[in-house]
Amino acid sequence: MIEIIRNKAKEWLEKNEDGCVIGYERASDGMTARPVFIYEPHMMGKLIFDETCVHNLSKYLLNRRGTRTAVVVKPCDSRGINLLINEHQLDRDSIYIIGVVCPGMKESHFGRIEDHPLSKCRRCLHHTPAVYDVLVGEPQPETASHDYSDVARIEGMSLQERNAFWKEQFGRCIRCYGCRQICIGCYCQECFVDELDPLWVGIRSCPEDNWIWNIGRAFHLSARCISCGECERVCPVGIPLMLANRKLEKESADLFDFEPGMDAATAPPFATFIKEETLEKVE
Amino acid sequence: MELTYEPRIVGFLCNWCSYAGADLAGTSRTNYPANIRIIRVPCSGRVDPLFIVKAFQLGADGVLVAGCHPGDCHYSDGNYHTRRRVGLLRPFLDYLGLDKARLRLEWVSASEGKRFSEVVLSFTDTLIKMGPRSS
Amino acid sequence: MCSLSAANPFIPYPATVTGVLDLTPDIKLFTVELTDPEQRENFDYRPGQFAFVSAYGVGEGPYGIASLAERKTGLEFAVRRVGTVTRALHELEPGATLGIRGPYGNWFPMEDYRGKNILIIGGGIGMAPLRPVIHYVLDHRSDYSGLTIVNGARSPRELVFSDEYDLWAEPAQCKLELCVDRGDDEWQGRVALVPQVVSELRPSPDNTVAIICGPPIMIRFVLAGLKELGFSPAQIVTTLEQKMKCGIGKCARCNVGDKYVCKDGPVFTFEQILNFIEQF
Amino acid sequence: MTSVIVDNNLHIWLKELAEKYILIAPVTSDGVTLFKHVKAPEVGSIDLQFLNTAVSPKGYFFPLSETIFSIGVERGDVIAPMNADAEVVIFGIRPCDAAGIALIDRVFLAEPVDISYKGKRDRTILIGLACNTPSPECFCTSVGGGPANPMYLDIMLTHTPSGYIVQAITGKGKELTPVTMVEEKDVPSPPTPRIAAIPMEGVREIMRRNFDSPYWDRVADRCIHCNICSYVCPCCYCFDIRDYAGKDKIDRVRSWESCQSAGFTRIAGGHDPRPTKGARLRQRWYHKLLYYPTLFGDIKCTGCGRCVRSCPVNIDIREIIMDVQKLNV
Repeated sequence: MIEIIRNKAKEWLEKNEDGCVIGYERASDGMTARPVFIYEPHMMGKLIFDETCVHNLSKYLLNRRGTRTAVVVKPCDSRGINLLINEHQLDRDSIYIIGVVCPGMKESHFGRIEDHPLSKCRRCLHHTPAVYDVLVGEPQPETASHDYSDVARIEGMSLQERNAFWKEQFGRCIRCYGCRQICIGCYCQECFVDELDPLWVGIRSCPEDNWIWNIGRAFHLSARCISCGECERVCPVGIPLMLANRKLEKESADLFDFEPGMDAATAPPFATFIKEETLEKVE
Repeated sequence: MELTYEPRIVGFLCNWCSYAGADLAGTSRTNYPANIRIIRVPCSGRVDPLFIVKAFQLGADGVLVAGCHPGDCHYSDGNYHTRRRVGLLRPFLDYLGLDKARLRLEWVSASEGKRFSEVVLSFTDTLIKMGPRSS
Repeated sequence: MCSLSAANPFIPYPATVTGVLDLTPDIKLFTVELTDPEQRENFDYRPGQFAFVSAYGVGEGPYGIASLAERKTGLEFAVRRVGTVTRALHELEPGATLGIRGPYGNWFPMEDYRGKNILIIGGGIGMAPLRPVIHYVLDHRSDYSGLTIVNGARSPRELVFSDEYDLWAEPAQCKLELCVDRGDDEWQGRVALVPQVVSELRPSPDNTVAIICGPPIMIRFVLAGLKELGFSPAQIVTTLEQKMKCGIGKCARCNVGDKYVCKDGPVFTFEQILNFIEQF
Repeated sequence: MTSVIVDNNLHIWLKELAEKYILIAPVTSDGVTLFKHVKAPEVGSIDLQFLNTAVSPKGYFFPLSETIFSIGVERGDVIAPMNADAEVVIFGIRPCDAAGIALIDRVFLAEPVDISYKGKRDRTILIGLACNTPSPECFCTSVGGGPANPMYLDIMLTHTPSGYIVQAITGKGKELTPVTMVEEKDVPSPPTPRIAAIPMEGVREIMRRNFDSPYWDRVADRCIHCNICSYVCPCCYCFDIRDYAGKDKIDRVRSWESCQSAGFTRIAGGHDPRPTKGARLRQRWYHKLLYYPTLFGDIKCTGCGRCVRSCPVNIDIREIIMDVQKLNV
């Protein structure tokens, strides 16, 4: 598999001399993966692909707008590319997508690979990339239905319990904005949290400000989050951000019958509407 | 002596229908509770979900978003978008521990002064029954 | 409370705006007096130093002090409307209260320049921190040799301190050269960029110190021109502007390499700047 | 003979500390270990097996955000923040984190003294816990520290099978030592754990010469310029100051900020001396490995390895140091 990735990337880079290949290489712990940018075809031997390639590399395409880039993507990451194309952020023609059929990733940390899959992979539906120029691996059948047992557990709590649960979780937030920086859907020129006038959130770390920051972040990604789970992975204090994102995913699937990033053409729910929708339906 | 709880409602009213409706309620001397503080917006579609969340953060007990009836939007489709946004925000806030009954979306036309006062009255009643928000 | 405000370096002195003058369409000159007479007396500063001005509720920012302490005019700050704090300051009228902390930073060593020709080159609001230097030289005129001022702006309306030009350029005191990038119907002076004017004037580097301040692009070209005329980097002095939050060497933001503009600067010679590891 | 406190007595001592002081100690929940305020009945929840906390304890001196002072809206009077006088005990701080605080001291305690920081510093006692099991990302021994380095602590504890060896380092520490609970026993110190060494030779000189190397932009390719590295760091101290207007008073608030964030050096009007990820990343490493050492002599890094562990894209300071030595201009 890795040979196919290397060969395809090399072929492409030889044809696009000013281009760049974004893939995975071995991290400094000698066991997990990290992103790598390759500018020279002979360096392609650095590329790896294994169960520690958790990063969503499509985010980097935003930094490379206007240049030619090849990128290695897993199925979840590929949906990010569709999202960005749909939102007019990327030019499909300038990117070469090496889509990899995903075996599921293992939970890994620096210097340590766990024996169990990442939680996002346990619940993953799509094992074949939604968009690609070259597909590596045999297309795999989709998992039939969503498993929202994690969301259901929170829904099953009382209102007070939910309030307390999220207060505790968001209370840990140190406002490092790692979740935002890693997120493919977060590319605003000026994030609402950085705006001074009006001051929506500001720099204070207090329960109220942490609350509005985390809600604002999640809701800006409603019907846009492609479930790559990167926000949760990078959070240095372990806030279960996907648990919030997945509620929105579940609701927008119910209300609008929409799954973000599955193609680049379908109008997202907040860009369209159905006149006949009744308020009861959305209530 | 019993302390009465007076909930605070922030009302985002669209300029063309609901604000005019509220105005009509006023000029025709229809009573409605003074619990609502009205913010006039050009269209209910202008109401960024952040406005709503910010109102709650700053201590609102309830938020009312009111716009033209579907089909009557001055800008033709602003209220359809609002319906979707509020429709998704309500279950989300509920999930985070903020009762969805504290966020209401209502259609009030310029001629529905009476309806406006009824909406505010019933919302205030609901909020009084629910009591103050747990912090 | 009093002792605390003396001990906490972040707490500004209360102050009142005593005058507001429109210098250009987007630059105002504020005159500010510290409220407490003792604090006012003790607030001693030199040409080139800066202070933080607080518009409470919006924030604070560092501004070069545009006045000369010895003239006892009160503190003067030229503020260009560019961001949230400056916008708030621009709304202040005489009588408004604000906060001042400082003075911070080093200064132009005017004593060291005695007996020399002084060449002052400023662009836009870059003239503001140079104004106390001009005032100082004018007030100690016999201590210095020639005084040449080149003051440029994008347009005539944007030339700062225009109401003072007559005072500066009183016969034999000073040679004042004004220039603008674009003239207008009434403008009869030079239409040229500051570096061009400097090159045309051909100031002699002999016994001269050049003090310059302006946008980075202007500084770059002026520097090249002066070098060509034979100025050594040690004879050229400037004052740097960097984003700052504390002014007292703690917030780790205004550094250029290992130099902190707030503590080690803002006044540097180009000899020092050339040794900086980082560009500013 | 060494002073030893057995596990049971340690528990009793912790309870006493929690009753008398604000006790801050490592607690693990949801898989994340953080320093938390632990009350007397909860001392059982203190995690004594932890490797190190996710975020350094610097926030107890230099908080994530704090009101420096307020201004009354009506009278314009200065309102000083509530000065807590309760003494704080940080229990279980690792030697690397104590060293981190000492590095911040040099800046915040320099004239003019940051009184808010100093106040917290003066009323806090540090009880350290030596590392018997370092993490794979640790490298304290390469930057002048060590897993059992008692410097900068008031009391040092070392875990052994027969209890915790207690060493009072400072006067404050001697006073706090629970004499009645300590036994004099012949307990050998556990073997010092081995930590891989990073060659540090000539780094400063090479960095001075390689400021303009394309290397910095290349490393920054994968950087997502989040603030994680600076926020988990025990000795990063950049901050921001902003105003918050309330109804009755205006708060002037200081908060952590990171040199990695996009607008860090951008001035109003738009000019930014560090407009690229590469320039900002370089600033971080240069501050740690060149600028701070030039000013104070020591490297501004304690080898705690948090940035290595927490970086979402594996930007590893040890690798940078080794790469730098290969640059040669």
